[in-house]
Amino acid sequence: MSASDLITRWRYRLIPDHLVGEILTKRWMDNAIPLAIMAVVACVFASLIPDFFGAATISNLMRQWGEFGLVVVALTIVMVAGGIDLSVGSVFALGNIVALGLLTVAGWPVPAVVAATLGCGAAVGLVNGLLVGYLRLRAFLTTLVTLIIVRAIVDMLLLNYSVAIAATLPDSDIWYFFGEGNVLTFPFSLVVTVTIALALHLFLSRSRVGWHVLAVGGSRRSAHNVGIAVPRVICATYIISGTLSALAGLLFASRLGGGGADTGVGLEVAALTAAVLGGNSLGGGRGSAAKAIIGSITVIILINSLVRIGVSSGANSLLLGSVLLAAVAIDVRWLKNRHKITSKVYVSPTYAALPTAPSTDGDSPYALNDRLRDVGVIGLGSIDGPEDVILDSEDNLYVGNRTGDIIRFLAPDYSQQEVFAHTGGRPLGMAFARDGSLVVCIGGMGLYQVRPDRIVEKLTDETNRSWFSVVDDSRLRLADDLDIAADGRVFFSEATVRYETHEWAVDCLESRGNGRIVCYDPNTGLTRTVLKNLVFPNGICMTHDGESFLFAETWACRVSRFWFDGPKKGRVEPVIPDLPGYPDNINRASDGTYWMALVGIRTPSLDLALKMPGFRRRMARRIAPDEWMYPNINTGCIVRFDESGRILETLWDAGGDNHPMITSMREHKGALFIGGIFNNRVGRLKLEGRDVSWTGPSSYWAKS
Amino acid sequence: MIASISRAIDRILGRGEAAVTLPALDGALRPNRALDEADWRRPLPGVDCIAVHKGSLVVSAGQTVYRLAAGGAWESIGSYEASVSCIAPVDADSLAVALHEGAILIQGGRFDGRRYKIGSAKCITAMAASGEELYVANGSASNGPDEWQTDLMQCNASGSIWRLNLETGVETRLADGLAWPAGIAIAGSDVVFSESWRHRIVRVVSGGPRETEVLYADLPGYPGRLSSFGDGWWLAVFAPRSQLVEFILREPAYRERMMAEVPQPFWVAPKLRSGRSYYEPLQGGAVKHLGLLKPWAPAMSRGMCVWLDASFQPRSSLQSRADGNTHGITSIIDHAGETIAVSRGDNVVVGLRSPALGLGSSA
Amino acid sequence: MRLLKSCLLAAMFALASGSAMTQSFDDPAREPYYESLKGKRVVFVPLAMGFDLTEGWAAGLRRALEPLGVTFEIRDPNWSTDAGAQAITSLITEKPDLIVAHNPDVQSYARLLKKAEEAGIYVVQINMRSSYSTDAFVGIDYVNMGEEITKRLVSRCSPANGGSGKIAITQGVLTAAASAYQMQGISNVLANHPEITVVSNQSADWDATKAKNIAATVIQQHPDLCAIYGFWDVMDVGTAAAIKESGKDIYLVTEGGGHRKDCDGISNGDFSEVAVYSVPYQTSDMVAMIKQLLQLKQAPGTTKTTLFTPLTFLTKENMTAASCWDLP
Amino acid sequence: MRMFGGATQEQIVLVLALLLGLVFAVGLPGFLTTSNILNLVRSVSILGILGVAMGLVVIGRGIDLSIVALMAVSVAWTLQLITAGTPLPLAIVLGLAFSLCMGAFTGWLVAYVEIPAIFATLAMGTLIYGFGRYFLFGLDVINMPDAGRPLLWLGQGTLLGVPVPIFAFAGVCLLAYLFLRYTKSGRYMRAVGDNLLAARITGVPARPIIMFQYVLSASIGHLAGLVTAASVASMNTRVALSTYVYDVILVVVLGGIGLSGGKGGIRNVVVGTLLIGVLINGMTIMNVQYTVQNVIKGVILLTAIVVDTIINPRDEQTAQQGDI
Repeated sequence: MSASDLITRWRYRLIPDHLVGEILTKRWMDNAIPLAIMAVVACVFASLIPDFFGAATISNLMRQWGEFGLVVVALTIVMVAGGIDLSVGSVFALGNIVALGLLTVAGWPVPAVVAATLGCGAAVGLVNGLLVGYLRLRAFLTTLVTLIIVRAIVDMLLLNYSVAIAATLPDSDIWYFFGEGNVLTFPFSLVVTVTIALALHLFLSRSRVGWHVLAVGGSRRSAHNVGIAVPRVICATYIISGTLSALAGLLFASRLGGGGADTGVGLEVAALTAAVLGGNSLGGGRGSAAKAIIGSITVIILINSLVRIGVSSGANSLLLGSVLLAAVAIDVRWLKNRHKITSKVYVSPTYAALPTAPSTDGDSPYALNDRLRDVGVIGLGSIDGPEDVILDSEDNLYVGNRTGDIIRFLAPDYSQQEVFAHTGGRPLGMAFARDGSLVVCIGGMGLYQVRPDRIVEKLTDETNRSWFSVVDDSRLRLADDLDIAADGRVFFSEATVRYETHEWAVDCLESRGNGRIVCYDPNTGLTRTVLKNLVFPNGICMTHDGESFLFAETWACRVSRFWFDGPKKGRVEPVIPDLPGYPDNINRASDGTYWMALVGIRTPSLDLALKMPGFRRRMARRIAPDEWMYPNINTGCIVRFDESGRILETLWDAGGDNHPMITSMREHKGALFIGGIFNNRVGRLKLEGRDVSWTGPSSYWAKS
Repeated sequence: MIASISRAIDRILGRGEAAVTLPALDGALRPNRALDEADWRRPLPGVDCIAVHKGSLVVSAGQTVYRLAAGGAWESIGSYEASVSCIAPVDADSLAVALHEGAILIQGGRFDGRRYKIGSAKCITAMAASGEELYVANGSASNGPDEWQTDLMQCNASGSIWRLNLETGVETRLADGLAWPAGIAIAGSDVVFSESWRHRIVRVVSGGPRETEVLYADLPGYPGRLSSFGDGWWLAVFAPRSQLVEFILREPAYRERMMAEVPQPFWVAPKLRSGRSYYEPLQGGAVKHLGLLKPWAPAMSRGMCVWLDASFQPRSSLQSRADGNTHGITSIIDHAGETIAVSRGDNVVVGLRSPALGLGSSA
Repeated sequence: MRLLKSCLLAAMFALASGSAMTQSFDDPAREPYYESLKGKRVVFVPLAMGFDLTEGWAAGLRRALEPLGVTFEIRDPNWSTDAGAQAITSLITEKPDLIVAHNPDVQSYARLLKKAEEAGIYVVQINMRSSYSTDAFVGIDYVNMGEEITKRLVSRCSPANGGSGKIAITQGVLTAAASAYQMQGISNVLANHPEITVVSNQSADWDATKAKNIAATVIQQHPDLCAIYGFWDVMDVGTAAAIKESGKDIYLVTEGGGHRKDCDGISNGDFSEVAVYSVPYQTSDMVAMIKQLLQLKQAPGTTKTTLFTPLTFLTKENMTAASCWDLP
Repeated sequence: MRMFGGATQEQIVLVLALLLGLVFAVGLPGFLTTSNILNLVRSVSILGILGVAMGLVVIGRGIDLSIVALMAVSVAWTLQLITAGTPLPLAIVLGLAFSLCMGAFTGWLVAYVEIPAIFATLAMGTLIYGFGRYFLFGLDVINMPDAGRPLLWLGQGTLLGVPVPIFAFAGVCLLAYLFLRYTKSGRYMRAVGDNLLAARITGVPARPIIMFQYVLSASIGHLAGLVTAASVASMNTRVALSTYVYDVILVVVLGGIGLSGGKGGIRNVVVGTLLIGVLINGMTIMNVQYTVQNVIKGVILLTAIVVDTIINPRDEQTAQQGDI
């Protein structure tokens, strides 16, 4: 291996570039930028202001945030549903004045005051909701008008009652508790807001109604067409928003107790700013309580700190404006380009040098021949993509197909077919369990079994999440092939944890050890990963010693043997280190040897590319997948080998005319049944001089 | 300075010049199967170049030149010490024959038996005669006619265009530094040639030496021999461009190693016929589904002849798609109301009614 | 601009502080005087900076206090009660020696100011008192002001003196307590002057444009309007413009801090009369109070002093160059 | 207001305005006098001018919340310059230049950085005010210096007995109308507003056009500012922080220019302005208290919108997504 190759190899071994892509795919990256902005703002002002993190300061800050955050949350709910509520500021003021008025002038008891205040807010919200939700008015305009009206009403109330309010100081401890009290050292308002935010989060992310809200925001029309009561949902959001704003006003009232004329003036702007800064999109669909909180914290820090620094009012707004613009600009660009970046960096090929491929001509055991030319064809054109084929003791033939069915061809002539079971996923490897039920690996779903009475059951669809993986790899993405140990344990391969079934070629492009072998133990019901970092592990076949199995790694072009029991337990030994092609399923042959399908033959050009990861990365980025260099899976062959790895015979279909692409085969009563994942037929080849009584199930279950 | 920097950035990000883009097969070049559905097919191993000589079709194949006899049999009208690289009629009854090593022989007519050698030209890809002037395209200074893939992979541009006076034997170089000129034609007073690796058709401006003018650029394939056809021209496009190849041409490191480590037949490079061996690279779209190769599958070879109008703009085309069996058209002429194309890829000569007569036109 | 401003006010405070110095030459009071002020911290929380009153006060205080080693800061809530409250709240934790508070209304700051005093900070309120009275209040008596101005209008417009008896009132923001108190004063007077009718009592939101529109409408509705009573000189520039356009002789009384523009307004006939609560006067009052508080060293909140600013009326007749001050 | 109901709403509002006018004319002596009508129009002419500016932007599917701040600051700076001794014309030109730059910047933010218009302009408003307040002038209210007296004619002068602001309003309306109707960029603007993507695909230089909208509104705003300053001989920059811009939007949308862009024209602005004018004027005459005026104003606006929606209802299928 040349020096440059060595360097490349180590560079790709040491630097895990695939993590970048995986991190970018995390959902929380959505909040990354807003969060970062918040952090920056906080740091800047912390450095500017002495004892910014002083207990008193923080508690003041938290108290003010409590009220503001509440308003932002209120606005967020509406925005998530695709609306906007400019009246929050006025409703805030309304809540303030109503609360004060009722408490001082009318002298109501506090609970009544709270109820009444919230009632007022809800009422305004209801008006908005009716207009926007049911009459379908434009939210912006409508709430703009309600803003003006409510503001005017507030002014009138002030006019009549401000003096009276000023005159009397309410003497009620609960009342002051709202504005000044602490719940285990946290300001009351903060506690209230956090609770509500939490509730909102659960509501949006867990509850049916919450999903409806998001749906309406995502596309009002579609939501309507799928039968969601759009008007009701929208109306509800406005009512909630109104109530919360009023609540905020109440808290404000009890903190300051002043009927200031300017209460809540411009609050809607600040709140809107906060909401958008947090990453809630105007026009709905995208938003969450978390975003609201992040945004509001940023804004409150900004406003409060600017006042405290004591800059002149000009600089104040100047800074506010600039920070706003900068933040939103960054956020917008990030949102726009994030998926681009992700798609660019997610595919991250690594260095993979394959051993020199043995030749396929001359006297090589792989020498080309035409023995597959005269396979009999079953179900030509009536079956789409039988990845694996298997026969039961009654000689019936089972194959999975692309549409998620398991098709049964009935013995003896296999001209009749029926849908044995519908799985819904992509049925791949199959094996019969002792009780005669068919255990199937279903791509995209996991490990399932079809009982003889055709009932489909899930065995497992997840394994233990590995500790230091960025993406959650506990779900099974691409369960590929399986085999069953004598004690009923199912060992199955998951080809890759990074891609879906149809993206197999991308995984080849990466040629990283993305795959693993998982064991499901029906006795304990536990699923555990037994082997990791395999290069597209594919075929699995129990050896006859009952304590080990053979497995093929497709892109690594090798077959290895793993001991799960016995003295060599846990060891992996190479069986065939250098195949001329890409191994797929392995199955037992009647004479104690093994059949293996080579789904494709290695091409020199791709082998070379595998040594040049950078080249492959650029290829993946710059040209369309249809143009990528693929492993050549148009021509395959079948080999028979023994446990020592010696190749005993090879069956070719040179032109790939009669039986192109082979992914699996089963020997059954002296015949070989052949399947191919992109094929439209099942091949049957009569074998000379084989045990015509031998069947797979018997070889597994008969002797025990 | 700035330009070079931006070019460097482009290369890193795959933008601008570094972007892998191909002209779409549309309009005059809309895909069709005309070549596969030809009226007649006459197989002939190694068939390469076709011409009309003494009123009948002659083709070169290997070291021999054949005549298409009545009844459709191929009969030899001459064999040479080296493989024939191209043939061209000088006038009605004399034929110029170029050999690998660069010798040009004249058969019949005034200059019968004369033998010429143009400078160091070893790769004569096409010839065209007017009067006693023979215009010659020399594909490459370093590679022979069969090493065109190497020439492409080396991104060579050492081809040249010559004028040879058959009477005096005086040779004049009209243009050089060309990226594999593979076809040549006389349009009135001008010499027009196709420049394969730059996918374009170029005119030598008569008068000022070494001045050229691009007539049509950015063909979706590698243009080869030209022949006159009515008021327009036939252009044989002997191999398609593909995103993958274009990309690899931008990847020197890989190219170097490929040429060093991979046997030539299995290169990622355009071919006259691809998909015959499982050692050849396979592209995603070419994976057989349900036993079929999709016609639109990206392939390293395809069949294409373009009918150009008098101003060398495409008018329509005859094609054979990825799943077709008439790939690698190296030569095409129009004769007696028929269009005859030579598919070197599939070793067959096909004939069909001229599109001028309303058939095969696909625009 | 600050420089010029400073000069003027410097001249003004030469009287206040300078004189004190000259006579207390070897006076035992000097030491404690300077000591008591040195290194003290005074913070001014106005409604907002950027208009004559607050700018005047701020400049004056800075001019008077900084030479004595007092650090003088401004926290500008920019018309936001909440921001003001935030400022004071954070000040309470920062513990300056004295806060000069300019209340937006009688209630909002009340409890905070109380807290501040409990936290050991002296509080001086300026121009607008809150329902909680602190160590000192310097400012005008709005009720009295309303009464005074109304009296003058009555005497001018009552039919007895040949007036039409029709007056219009242009308030600022109705809810501003200042307006409320003045209206109180006005109604006190008008209660026993039935011959005077208020044909329009509108609020122009401190905005000259609105004021102009209102005035224009009112004037062409009541061609015989006698006088307009405006609540703020800045806003009444608009009213004046309306009057000018109507070409009628309508008596316009407005009020302000005695800034140069008032004099200009009078001299070019925009305003007929301006009720002035002199900003420099108020400033020196404040300075005096501050000095006293800082020297007495009693616990904040022990004494409550109120200094009402005398109300002066500027007219063409009594106006002199000196009667207005400048913020160039 | 909606995809094809614009005209209808315009008519509704017009009718409403006329009805109100009728009621006032009957109920209020001196309402239907020439002087009052003139006064009425004059009082809303500035609002109208701003409305036209806003209208243009909204037709281009934008919204310019910074317009008031920009007008206040640029004009205040002009006055400041005049006070500082800059010759009047130069000062005006400088002020205009300033607002054009700011407008262009806003436009750039919306068109190229792709910040939602409502938001970019919101922030720009704050920013511009802060900038002016911090760098250009110290006070909130800048008075018209004597050097600027000639300017006063713009706000207080009369032409053939009609106040100049009215002419300004009419002029702006006419120009804007012609612009939308006959110039290429005018039609482009409407196209961009109607369907940005389609416009871009058909080769309309969408981004420059969007930028242009804001430059346009900025310049018109400057004019409005000059008129304001002239009519009250001072510029109160505090208006930048007031809710004045809401009134402007109301005028526009009330007139029937849909916030979703592409619909409506200058006529709508005029109608909207008229309604507001009649309302305010009438209520001032009736000496309705300011706060009550706001309530009434709001309610009437609301009825206008509601009536429109009832007459031509939107349904879920036609409701445009994300158009708030």
